[in-house]
Amino acid sequence: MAAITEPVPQTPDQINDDILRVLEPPTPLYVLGVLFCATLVGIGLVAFLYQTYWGMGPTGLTHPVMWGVYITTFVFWVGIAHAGTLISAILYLFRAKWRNAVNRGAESMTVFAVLIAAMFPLIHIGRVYKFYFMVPYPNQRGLWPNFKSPLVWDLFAINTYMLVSIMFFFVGLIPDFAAARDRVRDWRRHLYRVLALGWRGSSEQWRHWSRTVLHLSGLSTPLVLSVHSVVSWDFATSLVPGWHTTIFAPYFVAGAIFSGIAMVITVLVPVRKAFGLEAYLRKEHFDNMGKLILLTSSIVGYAYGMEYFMAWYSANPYEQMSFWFRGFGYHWTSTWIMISCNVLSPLPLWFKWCRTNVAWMWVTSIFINIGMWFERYVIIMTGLSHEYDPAAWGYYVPSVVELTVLVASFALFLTMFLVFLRLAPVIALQEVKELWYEARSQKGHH
Amino acid sequence: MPEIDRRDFLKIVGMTAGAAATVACKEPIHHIIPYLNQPEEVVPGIATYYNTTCRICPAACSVRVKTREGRPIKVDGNPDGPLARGHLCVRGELGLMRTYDHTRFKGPMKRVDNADGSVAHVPVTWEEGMTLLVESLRANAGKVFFLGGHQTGTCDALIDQALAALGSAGQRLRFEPYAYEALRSADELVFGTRAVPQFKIGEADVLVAFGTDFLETWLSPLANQISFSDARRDGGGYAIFVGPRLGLSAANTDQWLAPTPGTEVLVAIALASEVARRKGTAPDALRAVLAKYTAASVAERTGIAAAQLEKIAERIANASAPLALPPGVEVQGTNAARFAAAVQILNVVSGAVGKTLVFGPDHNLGELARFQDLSELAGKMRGGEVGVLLVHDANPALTAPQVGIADAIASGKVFTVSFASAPDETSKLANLILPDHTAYESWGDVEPVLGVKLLQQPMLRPLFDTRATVELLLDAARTLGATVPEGNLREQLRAAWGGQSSFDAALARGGSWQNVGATSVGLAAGAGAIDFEPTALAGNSADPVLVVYPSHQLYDGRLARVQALQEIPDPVTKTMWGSYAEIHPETATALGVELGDVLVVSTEGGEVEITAYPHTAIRPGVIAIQVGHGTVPRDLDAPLSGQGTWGREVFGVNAFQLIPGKLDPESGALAWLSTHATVKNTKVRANVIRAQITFDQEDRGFGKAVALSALPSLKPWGAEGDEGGHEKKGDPEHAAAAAWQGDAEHLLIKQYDPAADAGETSPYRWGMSIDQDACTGCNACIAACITENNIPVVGPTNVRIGREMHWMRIERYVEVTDENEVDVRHTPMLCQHCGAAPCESVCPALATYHSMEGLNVMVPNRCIGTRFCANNCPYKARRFNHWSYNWYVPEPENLSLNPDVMVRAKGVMEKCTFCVQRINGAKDVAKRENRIVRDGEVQVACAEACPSHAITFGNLRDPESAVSKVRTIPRAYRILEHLYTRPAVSYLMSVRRVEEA
Amino acid sequence: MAQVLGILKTPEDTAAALRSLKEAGFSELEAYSPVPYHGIEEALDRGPSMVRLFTLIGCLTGVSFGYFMQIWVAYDWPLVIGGKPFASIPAYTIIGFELNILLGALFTVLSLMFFGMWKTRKGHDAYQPGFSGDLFGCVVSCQGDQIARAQDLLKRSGCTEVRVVES
Amino acid sequence: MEPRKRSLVALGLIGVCAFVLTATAASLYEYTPEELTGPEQPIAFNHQIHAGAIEDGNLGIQCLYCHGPASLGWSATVPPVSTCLGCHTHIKSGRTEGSAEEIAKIHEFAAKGDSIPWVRIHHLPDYVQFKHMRHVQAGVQCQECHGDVQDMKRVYLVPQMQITKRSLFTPSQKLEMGWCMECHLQRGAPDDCAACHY
Repeated sequence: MAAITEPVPQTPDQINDDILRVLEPPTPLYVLGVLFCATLVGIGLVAFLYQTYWGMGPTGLTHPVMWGVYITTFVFWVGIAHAGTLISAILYLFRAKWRNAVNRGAESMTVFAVLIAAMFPLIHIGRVYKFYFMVPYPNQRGLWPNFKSPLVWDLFAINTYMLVSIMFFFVGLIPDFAAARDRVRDWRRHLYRVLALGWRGSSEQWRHWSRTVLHLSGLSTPLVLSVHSVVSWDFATSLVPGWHTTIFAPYFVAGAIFSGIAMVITVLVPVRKAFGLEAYLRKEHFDNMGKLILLTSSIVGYAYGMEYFMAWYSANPYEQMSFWFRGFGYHWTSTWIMISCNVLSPLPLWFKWCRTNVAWMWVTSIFINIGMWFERYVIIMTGLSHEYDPAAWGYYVPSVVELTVLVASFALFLTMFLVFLRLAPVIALQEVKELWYEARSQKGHH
Repeated sequence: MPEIDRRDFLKIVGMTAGAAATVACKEPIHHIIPYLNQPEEVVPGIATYYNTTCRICPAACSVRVKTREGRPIKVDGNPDGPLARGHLCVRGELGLMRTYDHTRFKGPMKRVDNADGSVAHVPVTWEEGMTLLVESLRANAGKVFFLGGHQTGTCDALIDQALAALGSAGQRLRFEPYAYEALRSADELVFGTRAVPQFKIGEADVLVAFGTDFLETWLSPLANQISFSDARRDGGGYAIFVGPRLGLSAANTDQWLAPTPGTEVLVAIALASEVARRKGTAPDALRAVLAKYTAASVAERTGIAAAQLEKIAERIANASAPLALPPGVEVQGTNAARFAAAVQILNVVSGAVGKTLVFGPDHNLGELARFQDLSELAGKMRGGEVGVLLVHDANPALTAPQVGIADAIASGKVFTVSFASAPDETSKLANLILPDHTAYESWGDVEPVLGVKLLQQPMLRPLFDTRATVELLLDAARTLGATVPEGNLREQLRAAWGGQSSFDAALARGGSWQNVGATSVGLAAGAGAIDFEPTALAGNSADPVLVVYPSHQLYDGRLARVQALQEIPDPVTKTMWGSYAEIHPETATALGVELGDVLVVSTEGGEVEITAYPHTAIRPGVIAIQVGHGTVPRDLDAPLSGQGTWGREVFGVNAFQLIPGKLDPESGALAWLSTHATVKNTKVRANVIRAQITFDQEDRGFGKAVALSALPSLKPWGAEGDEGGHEKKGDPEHAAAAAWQGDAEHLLIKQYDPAADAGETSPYRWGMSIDQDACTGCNACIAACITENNIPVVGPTNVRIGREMHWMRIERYVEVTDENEVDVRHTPMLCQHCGAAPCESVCPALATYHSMEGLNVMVPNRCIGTRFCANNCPYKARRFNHWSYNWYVPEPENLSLNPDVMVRAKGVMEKCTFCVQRINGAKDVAKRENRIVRDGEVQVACAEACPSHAITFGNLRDPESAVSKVRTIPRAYRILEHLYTRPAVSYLMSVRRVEEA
Repeated sequence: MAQVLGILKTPEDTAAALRSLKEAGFSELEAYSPVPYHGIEEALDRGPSMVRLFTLIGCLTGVSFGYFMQIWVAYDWPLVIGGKPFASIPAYTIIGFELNILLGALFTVLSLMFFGMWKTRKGHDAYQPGFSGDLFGCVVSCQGDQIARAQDLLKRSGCTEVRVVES
Repeated sequence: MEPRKRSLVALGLIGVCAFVLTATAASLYEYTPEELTGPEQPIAFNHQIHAGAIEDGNLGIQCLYCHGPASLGWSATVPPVSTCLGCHTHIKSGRTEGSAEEIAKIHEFAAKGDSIPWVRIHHLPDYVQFKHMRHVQAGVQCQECHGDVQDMKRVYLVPQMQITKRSLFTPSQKLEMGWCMECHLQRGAPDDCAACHY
């Protein structure tokens, strides 16, 4: 670790100061940024309302490609949502201490991403005003949803994931809200007082809190693996060539972690720069995240190869045609964007210099985000374009409305994240402090 | 679906403003408008059926119309009728939409020439219109000319009487673009009679068609198709097509000869010669001319090998009932009559005359005008010999632009009165428009074939302010002081049909018909002197030959206003909404043309800009364009708002204007095939609106075929040692070989019993079987489905990206074969009502499930539109409502909706229901009689319409039902059954009638 | 009852202070810390949290309700779906699992709210805002002469400040 | 908490409870016919006089006399004006006050050749295919769905709330699906979706 020469916080109080500084009154640039994003969200909302009024006509969806940008974006955001829980739960269980600095940012991303992801199936359905037909609630008609449908599994998985990550996120925030309550002096004090739920940091509270965090981590770990598996079963349980494969669940989970970590980097690098958090988001964090990216990129790359291999080796003509179309058909560009971004662009991270170079990591992460969106696009669109019946083959071109909603989803994500930056500590105070005390006591021993 | 309230129509009988909903603060107030006087035979909610006659084309088939509360909603063949036998063609199925067309003339109009040179039509009252008509008739006494369509029977006689009363007796033309002039002249040349005989396709075991579109427009296409399927039942029959294009008729034959365009006549006469030589049947008078043309002597000029012609001649000579069909319009050149004569000589020497070619019960076309007559009329008009031109049921401005009638009208010398009920090219020029009722609104009679007299009765009160033209002419004559028969048309008809009781009996039956005995004909004296040398085509011989051919769905353009017909894919090209320049891919490469390039095609007749569409069903060196397109937009002068944007666009081009006005001197027919066309590629790309992007089925076993010789050894599905054509289980060698060839057939298939896929106690498991050998791909099923199930027209912009809503489609697959064997397979594809349906398990809302009767039920009102079911349907049988299509259905087109079927809103999925409304209706009846539904009692719309009897529908639980039996025959197979979807629809393989090597 | 508060700088000192107080016979002890620290919990020796029991209850409730709901619904209005049996148990595993997690997490958080927030809502008169920053607090509830003894002990344990808060 | 605050909270809670209880009670309230009246019709047709029991001095005309198609076809239909005139050609005034004017209106409509724009009471959505004849043939009395129309002066939609077995005790209103299904299940009528929705 000799290469790391960044500043180190001197006292826990400085940690409070450094991190809670982010909560100080905003700069005009920040306000402009929020307004810009909010405007984009508004435009997206108009596009959505337009589509709701007219039906799915304004989209590019058609027979036989009935799923397009919306479902792609849904899967993309669900994938993004995986990083937070992975970092906070799985790495927590593995006692990977480096996670402490990034986990708050990652968890907030999880919550925002899963909120956005949960919106997309609704944006996507033909009659959004009838979405409650999917929900099992007692009704006078005596009708229930179809629990055999992967879409209902999805409904449960996504909502469970959303609720559990919000709870996890909130439980982690309680001590930090208390810290903010004790420090902030403006109107937000009242907000923090409510949100801190009377937290005093007494040992009795810490006792229950620690146990809660442990259990939530334990519950979240299988959950996070299940959610993207269930999303992958939306595809894998169908009989569309190119979708109907057993590899989908691990492939999707790895892809989700891959894209999630990339999104964490994409978002935290500017925050680190803007708020001077170099002492907390340290190069070793990027180094570790780079290693995770390498691992998941390899899994994803293996899955790509395996899909083609199985299509060839199974001698299933439908699969063969589907994958030929994927690689060399009408939408070949998407496929090659996906492969170059997801498999080729992370390759330099085998070198430590690249992993510890924040700018390099940032650029790579953006490539990965693009690549992972295209991965889902390729799977959905090319699979549906060339199915069993040659007479029903067709093409799909996304429409302006769909792309507007796609852009608006990114804007909404940014809006929420920017607002969050001002409302809650972006780095988990108590966890960083925990690290500080640990480091201090270790120093004392030696 | 709340948007359109079908049920309100139900209650509002005869009134249009039913759902007049006043919006109160909470819920709209719905009104019930009862009858003022309820007709006795009408029970609201129960359909009433009437027999009448379809008058779209001169074939005039007897039809049975289903009416609900006074509105006709569905047309089907009259089961008792002489021609239709309960079936109907694609045009007839949608013919009602001509009546419900909202852009029809709402009342009389007159032309106003504005100061700026523009022309508009303004509405006038009937009094004013009649005054204008009477004044012009008075001023032009003796110079009145009536240009009508094909017309026979009482109305025909009444028009003659009215003309006589106006002092213009005989100044009349009955004009049809397909008028069989060549055939009539050929019969005169060969047999000495101008009659158009019966061609008994159903009895022919070898059929040779010379560019004859006998399944599309030729003579009586519906009857042709029915008898064609009779001839080919169970692998029987053999058909050969000679012509430049593998059209719908050609695609259903077994062998296709494409001689050099213009030399088809040589093929005909050489075949006659070869057959005569083999059978020794050459009449003395013809010996010389037959000896001149042998297979060898024409081989070079036609490009057809002598051996091939000899093989065909051998087949004809050995046939017990051969038949050659005279040329259709697409190969009708300046030698049309002589070409037809050559075909008739082939019929003479092959022994068809008197057997499959029967004179006596002739087609009643005798009075039909020759094209030449129309040219003469134009001359007369220019010469001032015609003062008033009355145009009724004819559109020469569209279908005969060469003769210059439009110019003559536009010159202002002739006062033109149009009786068109909807805007067309000719009425656009007319000085006065006095709209007629449509055929379903008016009385009439017709005699399409000698001995077959059909009655036509109104099915609904006229929707708009229109008047029957015959009555109107008689009125005008009466006003001018002439003596004409008294009484309205109905009374005239009653008198002509022999009084009330026989009239009523005929009305109930649909008409009266009796057999007319055959008459014998002999060879005419001059038959030996006919010159069979082909005439040269005009233009540069390096350019492609222009072939213009009739439209299967739009006929000559008279149906172009029926949007549903525009949206049904053409059976050959699978294109919709427009016409395309069809060329062979080889020719396209030679010309540097790709799919979608806009070409400028010009001849001495004219020039059009048209989009290129290369495909293989056409001879290289030919460019083919369909007629019937490029008609005036539906909104003539006044664009209507809110009708969607396609209301004002023109689709395709009018290919008639490319035909130079050359005539066949013998018959006076227009020479359709007379020139090469120059083709210029503008390099502009245009959209090609097509339903199918490939005709290659990639060996996926959708359309399967079995060679005739292999048919006897074919084992039924599931039988021991089942091999031929079915799955080849347990044969690893084959599996491996097939796998490497990308053949799907090696995939394992699990056996199952489709009848098991229903509730244990249910007496029914509905199922279907489709005979691909019988299916011609004519689209009648789709048209029937559209009218039965309220399937919306989505318009070209949506269709272009694939959003057509048809619940069934006919997949066309072309197999590459050696020689010139035709292997085009038509696979009607619809919901397979799978026993283990992939669509059901993915629906989150339970909007689709398997009913106890084995139906795959779709409940659109429960659908939330996740569209997963459509993704997961391997047959792609599900259709999604991207827009609220039925919001755009204007008055009175909404009256054509079937009240038994819901109108689907936006955002929901829909699909074939096996006409569950009909199943439920049959169960209502059965339940009242305390029994189960009998076999054949419930008929789905597609099966009912199918003129080829290709579709069998029924109860699989009943082992005696027709569908259960047909499923077990060896040709039966199921599509994609290795996916284990347990489909309820089985297909019968088409039969390749080839000699296997 | 009065509360004697000692403010410390490090968690180790706090734990040591608590241990010494405990040895001296004080039982009503409480500590404030900006971070959870094992030593403090060990010193107080309160045993495992009740939260774990509620997690288990939640999980079991979730999974059984999940399966019950799906099977009951399947027979409430039996419809054949894709040729499968009315109740397709393997397909129901997913929702059973998700509800297991959901209710497990919900019960966990609710039990935190109950044990961690509701039951400890009183008696924080000695709380200082610095405890959420870098200060540690050690509170002894005692009466009478014990107060002075506690003050003394706390001072000896290295507290930077010792105060008595009356409640 | 201060006592004042506490009482405020208590008041609020009581208010919420009261609201919920009132709403529930209101939704379960059964109306009596006297309290109900349907929309005003173009002619004040009185079903009680025409169809009410003869013992009570009414005419006791059978439902199917005027609504005959109910046993034959999908819709029960409102009778054509000609059916009214069948009797009212002769009966120009009734017993009740103002009846002469109302009867005169029929003649007015007939003379003008207009149909009578009755206001619809029983309305099903377009996606439900309801066949009257199947129900009449199965022996369902008109009153089971339409209420005691023979006692109504002006027809109204009889409110009826039903607790259904199938839907976890969620009540269904008249003409809602749960209301139909309850009867279908009791009588063993089809519970297939495609029996009504197609």
